[in-house]
Amino acid sequence: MDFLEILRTALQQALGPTAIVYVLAAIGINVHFGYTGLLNFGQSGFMAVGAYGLAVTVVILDGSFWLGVAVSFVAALALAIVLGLPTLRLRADYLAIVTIATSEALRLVFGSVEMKDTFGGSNGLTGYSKVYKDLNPYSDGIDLGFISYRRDDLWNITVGWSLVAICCLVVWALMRSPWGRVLRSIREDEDAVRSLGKNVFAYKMQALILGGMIGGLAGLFFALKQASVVPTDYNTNLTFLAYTALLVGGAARVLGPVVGGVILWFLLSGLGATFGQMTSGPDPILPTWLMDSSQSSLTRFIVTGLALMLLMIFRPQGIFGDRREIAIDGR
Amino acid sequence: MGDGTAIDVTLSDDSKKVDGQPAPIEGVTLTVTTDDGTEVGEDVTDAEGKASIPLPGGGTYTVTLDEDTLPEGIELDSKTRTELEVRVLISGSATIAAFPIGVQAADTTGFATKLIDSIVSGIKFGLIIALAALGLSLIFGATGLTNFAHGELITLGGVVTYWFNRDAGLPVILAGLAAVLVSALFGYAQDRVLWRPLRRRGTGLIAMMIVSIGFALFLRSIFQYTFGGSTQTYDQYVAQVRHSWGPIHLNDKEIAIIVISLVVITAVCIAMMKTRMGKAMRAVSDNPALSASSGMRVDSVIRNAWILGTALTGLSGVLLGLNSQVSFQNGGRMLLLVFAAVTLGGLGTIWGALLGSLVIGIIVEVGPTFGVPSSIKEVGALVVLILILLVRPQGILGRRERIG
Amino acid sequence: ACGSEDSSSDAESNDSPSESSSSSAEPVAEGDGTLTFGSLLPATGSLAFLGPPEFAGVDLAVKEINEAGGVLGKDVVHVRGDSGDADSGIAPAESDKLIDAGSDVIVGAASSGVSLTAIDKIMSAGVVMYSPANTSTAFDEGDYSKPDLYFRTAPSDILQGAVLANLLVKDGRKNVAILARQDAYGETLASEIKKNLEAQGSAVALTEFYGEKAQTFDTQVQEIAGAGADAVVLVAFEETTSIIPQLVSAGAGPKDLPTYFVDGNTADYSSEASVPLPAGTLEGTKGTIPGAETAGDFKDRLKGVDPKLTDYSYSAESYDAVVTSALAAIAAQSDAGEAIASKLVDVTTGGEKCTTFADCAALLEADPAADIDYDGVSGPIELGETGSPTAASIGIYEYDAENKISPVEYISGNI
Amino acid sequence: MAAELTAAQAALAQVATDPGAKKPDPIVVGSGITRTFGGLKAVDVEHIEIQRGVITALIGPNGAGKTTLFNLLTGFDEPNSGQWSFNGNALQSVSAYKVARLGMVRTFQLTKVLAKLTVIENMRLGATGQKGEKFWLAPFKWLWKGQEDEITSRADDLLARFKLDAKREDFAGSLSGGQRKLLEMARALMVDPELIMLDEPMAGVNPALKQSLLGHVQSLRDEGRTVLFVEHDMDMVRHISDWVIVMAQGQIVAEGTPQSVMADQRVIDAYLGAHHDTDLSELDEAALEAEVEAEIKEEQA
Amino acid sequence: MSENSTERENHLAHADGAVLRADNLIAGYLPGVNILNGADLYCQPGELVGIIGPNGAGKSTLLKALFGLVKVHTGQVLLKGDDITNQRADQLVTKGIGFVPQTNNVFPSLTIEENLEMGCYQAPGTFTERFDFVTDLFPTLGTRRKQRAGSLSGGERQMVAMGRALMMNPSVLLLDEPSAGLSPVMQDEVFVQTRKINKAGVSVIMVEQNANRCLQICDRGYVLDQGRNAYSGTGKSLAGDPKVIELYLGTLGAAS
Ligand SMILES: Nc1ncnc2c1ncn2[C@@H]1O[C@H](COP(=O)(O)OP(=O)(O)OP(=O)(O)O)[C@@H](O)[C@H]1O
Ligand SMILES: Nc1ncnc2c1ncn2[C@@H]1O[C@H](COP(=O)(O)OP(=O)(O)OP(=O)(O)O)[C@@H](O)[C@H]1O
Ligand SMILES: CC(C)C[C@H](N)C(=O)O
Ligand SMILES: [Mg+2]
Ligand SMILES: [Mg+2]
Repeated sequence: MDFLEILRTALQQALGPTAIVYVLAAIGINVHFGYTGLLNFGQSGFMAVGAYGLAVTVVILDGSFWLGVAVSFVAALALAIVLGLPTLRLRADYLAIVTIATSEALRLVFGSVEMKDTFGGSNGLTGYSKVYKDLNPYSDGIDLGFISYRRDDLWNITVGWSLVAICCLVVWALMRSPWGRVLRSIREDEDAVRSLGKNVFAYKMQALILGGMIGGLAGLFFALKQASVVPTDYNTNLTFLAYTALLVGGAARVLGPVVGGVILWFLLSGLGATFGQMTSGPDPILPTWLMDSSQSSLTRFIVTGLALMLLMIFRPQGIFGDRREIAIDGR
Repeated sequence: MGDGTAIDVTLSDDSKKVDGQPAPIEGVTLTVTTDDGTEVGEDVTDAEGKASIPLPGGGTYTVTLDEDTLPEGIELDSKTRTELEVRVLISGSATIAAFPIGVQAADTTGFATKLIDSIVSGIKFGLIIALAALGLSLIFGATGLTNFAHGELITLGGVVTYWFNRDAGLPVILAGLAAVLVSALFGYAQDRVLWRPLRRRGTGLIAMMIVSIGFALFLRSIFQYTFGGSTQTYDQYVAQVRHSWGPIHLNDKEIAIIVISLVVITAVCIAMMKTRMGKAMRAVSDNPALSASSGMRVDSVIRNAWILGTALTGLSGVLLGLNSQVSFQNGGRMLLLVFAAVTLGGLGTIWGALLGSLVIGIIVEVGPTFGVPSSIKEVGALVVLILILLVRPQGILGRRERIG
Repeated sequence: ACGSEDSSSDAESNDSPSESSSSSAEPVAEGDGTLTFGSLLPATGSLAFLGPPEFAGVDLAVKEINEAGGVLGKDVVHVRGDSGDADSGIAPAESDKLIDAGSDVIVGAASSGVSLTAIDKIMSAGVVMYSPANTSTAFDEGDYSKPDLYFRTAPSDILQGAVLANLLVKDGRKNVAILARQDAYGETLASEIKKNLEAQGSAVALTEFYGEKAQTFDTQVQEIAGAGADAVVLVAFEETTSIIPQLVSAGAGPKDLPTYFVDGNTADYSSEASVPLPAGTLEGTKGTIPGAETAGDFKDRLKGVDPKLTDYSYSAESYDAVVTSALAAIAAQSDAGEAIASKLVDVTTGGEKCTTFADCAALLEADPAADIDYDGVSGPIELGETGSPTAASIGIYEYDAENKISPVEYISGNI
Repeated sequence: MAAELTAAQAALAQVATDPGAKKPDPIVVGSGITRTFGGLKAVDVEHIEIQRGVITALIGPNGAGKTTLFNLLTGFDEPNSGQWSFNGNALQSVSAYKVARLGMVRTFQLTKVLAKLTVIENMRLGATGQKGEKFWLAPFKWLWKGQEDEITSRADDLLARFKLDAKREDFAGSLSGGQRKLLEMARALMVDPELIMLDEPMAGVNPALKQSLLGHVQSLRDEGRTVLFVEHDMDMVRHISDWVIVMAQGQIVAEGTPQSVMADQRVIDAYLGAHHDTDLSELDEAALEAEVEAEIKEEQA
Repeated sequence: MSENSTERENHLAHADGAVLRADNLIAGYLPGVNILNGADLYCQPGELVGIIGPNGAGKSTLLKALFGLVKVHTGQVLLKGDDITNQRADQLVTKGIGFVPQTNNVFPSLTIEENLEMGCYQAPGTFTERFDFVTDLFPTLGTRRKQRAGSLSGGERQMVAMGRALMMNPSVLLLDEPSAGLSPVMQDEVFVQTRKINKAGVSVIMVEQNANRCLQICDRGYVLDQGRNAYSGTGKSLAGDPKVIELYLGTLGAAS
């Protein structure tokens, strides 16, 4: 087996554009869930409106690219408001169901035959990313010796990591402030915060909007790097994996989602590569009756599932989390 | 030319049958012209009602029927249909055209029938959801855990039944029973191996929820690994024809599904309300430490919840497989609906889970009758869920918490 | 094609015509010297039953190309990938893997819906995407109508739709109901069938779609059963095995209403198949699959690489995709994706006919500028403007009492 | 008790001691407030007035409706009927946070600490009018730094007084039952309210500490604030309250100075009990034993 | 810490034959942070022992440690001579120990009746009899038997909590602030009844902040501070000890 090759693939993916999508989504969830305690399981919905905001504006409405970017922010904002106005008074677990239901409903509507002319049906939409591609200042890919990125991906990761940095900075600046303190208090007990004269609803709404817009940004970036918007991409697994990234890193920590996302993708692609190698070639390491190459791609998920479980069992607070906080959690 | 590319026209009168076949219409003149109006050929239908006009090649042609040559008493269904514009792509053999004559008004089912049928299948689907929802509710009730691996427990029932049935050759009924037993065992095992150690370590509920996401991924992939990616059916009761019972149409297996789930659900609900075990489960979820202080063996109460909950959920999977098919994705696809049902009814209330499931099942199936696009009929249920929660944030049967 | 400096260390590459490439006048994209095929085919998911024949087609072609001396002096390489289902998100991830593994041509995906989730990613990496089975019209429209990096050996559903509609009209169906999966494939094929049926004088009672992730098909089946149609067309993948029993329950099974299948589900449903249906259920049901009759000798060669093969759908198309790419690479004297793409149409249309890789490669070797026209095992393969075949055959099949298919007739046509 | 009475305290001398009596300078005025749960009328207050600038105690048997009345007044629950006002502002269906902002702050009987925030953070949260709590100002630390420091020093003072300074950096979730009560109260004081409503603030608080805190509550009044508290601890009621309102079964049944109320036979019967003020160690041990024996015999029979 | 060492000697001298005895307990919630730093305690058969002390002294922790709800790192707990250190709570219930926690002491989603039913979980047969006993004590609980405990007032909850422990008819009863939140008349009732139960042969250990009342009825009292015993003695002697008054009892209650 070629361990160097596996390491290379894993590292390349862990810092690559897909990981960035999850990192961004997880930063948004961190604002919602980590800091405010809003159990938003509909992050994929925010991402979808972000992505479709751009695609529909450019492809269907013939708007300009930058208008599309603006629309995509406005769409995420609008979704946050529309979702928040009625649901923010729900209990946390109900909110989870409503958000997951909304995001699924959105995905189904975006992919429906009936709305094909607006959202492109299940094929989705393509052909909006030219301006973005043309902005690419690099003339060539980059080869860092060990890992290398193609020209496209180099541009993607430049943009992506810059977005991540900006989001982290914003989150950091906000969460160390009294504003962030109010959010964390709301997570603990809304009524207590209310009794101290804080407009809990307004804060929750602000948090929902902030996290939702970061989610929208994640969707936008997803759409740009993928060059296509396909409804099935925005399924609930996306949200779950983003949650995983967040918790792996540690919730309510500024860098938690970043580290978590990178590690998650490192694991996922490293495992994929490992099992891929073990089952491919004329004389695979694992006998085919035990595992063939199609099963090998599944093994990665099996092991990821296991790894996630083990991580939570042995380090429930995530990598950055505080053990003491978890101890408080016991009922 | 002459390679066989042609337009063949068949004329027959659907209102008159000869030997069960529509009666051919003879002697009608048909003309084929190209796009720009040039005539390509002309033919008259023969005794079998057929005419054939050879073509020089592919392209778009217009076939015109000369209405004057139609026999007495025969009319085209619609005036505009004396011309057909046919795009010929097939080379080497004929492209067929037909003119609708005497086609009977389609025998479509009325709104009422559709509604009744969809309500019945909604109830059936709702009951299947209810079994799983009850299982989820029990487990949630005893542990407070939002179990994202619950869908996989549904899958388990179906997959195991399939194995017992197809691979071990048991009849479906026995295989299903065996699968429920295996599910119960699995419930025991997963508590023993996974959840109990986690509780011992004092793992928080959120962390456990994430563990359940990992577990779901793990199980689903295992199922896919072993069962394969395809959709399968049991070897009995696959295609049964429905009988009419008054306005209701059901086949035997559907009746069985409805009866089995009703009986099981009622039994479980009553047991939960009346027995000590049911109360103990609620007590444990409220406050495990206090339950222990009252003399309950918290671990064994929770274990029972897992066993019963997983068995019920497995049964739901068995019936789902019987109703339609078995696939490694069965449960994952149902999960959201099960969650929706439990939430709709009010978290943690047993009857609520049942009611919520029926509402969800019926809305999913009835929606299309009222114009919900059927390709996204689940959206209807999700929207109703959201609306109901807006009016009653605590769910249909849920209760508000006291403040202060 | 850039291996000039390491030719001294590479003993066996000495006899290859590597010098001709460096002196080549046209500015071709640089490759890495090895023509690598990635396969993005359904090992898992609802088209998994088509995985084995498609993989076998690719494997066989790779084997035969290497036996004939490889491409540009080197053996071609095959990297496997799984395409999964559109909703599983496997395809984009696997594409990354394949691209990273240095693929120049990615053969796949099978499902049109899956292809669309990965097409932009693959094309923007400068890699050829070459599908042996995509039949959706979406690939000849909009963004993909330009000659670019997307090609396919399967004909667009414009032809399958026409043939199936023609079959229906010929069978005297006057009022047809269509039940289709709601994806790039189902939507376009359903609309092609409907268009042709209506043009040819038959009515379409209704077209009903179900979501790819549908939990139950009750509603759709009820609609179909209650539509008063005289025939049903089922445009589906593997979920066919769930829908048929439900149609039977609703009194609209193949025994009650003549039923027609398409390439997504014209599979083997006999008791030996991986997904059986009760014997007799499908007797008399007809279905269409694009592609010429699979020659007996080709079947034998496929069995050579995968002895367990029972189904042959799209194996020929997969084989031809690999062979034409290899020929295009030779013609372009480069293994880079863009270079291959620039020659693909050339090697399949106009020029001196040849029918095997060895023959065609020999022609090109004799004169790199030779104009060849490869005619493959799946048909004449004439790639048009948009990278799709312009001529093809569609097979019509019928089920027997065991739920096995056998061909009835092959109809050819031009798009 | 303070040697010289404030004007507000003195004014109470004129007030009639019947339920719902009018006060000379009421800060809260309510009438016709009812709240039912199922068949149970938890609150049924015809008229209530709270005098400004004094300490009023609200007492009554368990389940009398005291906490529910608190909930209604502060917007945490919706009444079936009734109007009330604070400082002349009508408060019907005004949301809880607005009530608090108007200067009417309450604590909870079952404490609500913010478990995963440290004690000092809990305290800081209490302060009102923080610039840093505004979204647009929050990211810029220099804008709110000064205010934060000032808040922190105020919080530290209170923590010291409530004997929580050693716990300053601990998570509030790790506090003992009594410490939570203390934190709850200290945090409410951070709001700097005009009227502070304490729901059993001293239940579970150590007697020595309680004594020192009573002085603090009195100093609040002396600063001109109004205090309304629910308490079952008669020592506290007796020592610091200027006025006592007695509730039973949702209604106000008596009002008056602590002395007069505690002497009221109805109050003694329903609330204080016969043993009140007696030393339990002087209970007739022999009688108790006899009682127990009798019961045991009864059981055996 | 001379006082402390005399406390220890005192303990060792008198603890023999105790129903429940704890020696030198060191326990805490988090690794590395000990809340109990060598607390001792014993309770002779039929004794009523009171524990008082400042907030956060570790009184509740001590009770929880006795009852196996907090992990004991060093030291041991003996019940009638058997080592029960760190045993599961439900096993201790079987052995006859009852416990009323200070907080979270009811099942909110169960009705009053069900809460009480949980109290005699291990002996369901005795339910009706014990239920009558408890509702005699707290008539409110009888009239509201179908109300969910989560909607009860603070004092009513406290009654349910106390009632639940009485349902099981234990031989040793651990009470953590049973009178908190109760009206004066009910508080007195609780103290009197506790004494009565105690007279009937049940050993009781009670933690109280209503310190004067507690010391009035108990046979012996402990003052706990910072996780160890600061003082101990008979109830009367402690109540009169000026040091104890100054540091823990205050002068409020005595003034009356
Ligand atoms: N949400 C509710 N549902 C049903 N009954 C309730 C609810 N809230 C309060 N009650 C009932 O209303 C009555 C008044 O309760 P409240 O909490 O106001 O009493 P309280 O005077 O504060 O008593 P305590 O001194 O014990 O705290 C109680 O009998 C209680 O059981
Ligand atoms: N769950 C917990 N995690 C961490 N520390 C805790 C926890 N519970 C209590 N503590 C700490 O242990 C110490 C003792 O708490 P304990 O509850 O035993 O006090 P107590 O004597 O009962 O006080 P009170 O009279 O206020 O109830 C306190 O300092 C408290 O902060
Ligand atoms: C393999 C085939 C069934 C795929 C189908 N023709 C499609 O384009 O989606
Ligand atoms: Mg109260
Ligand atoms: Mg305590």
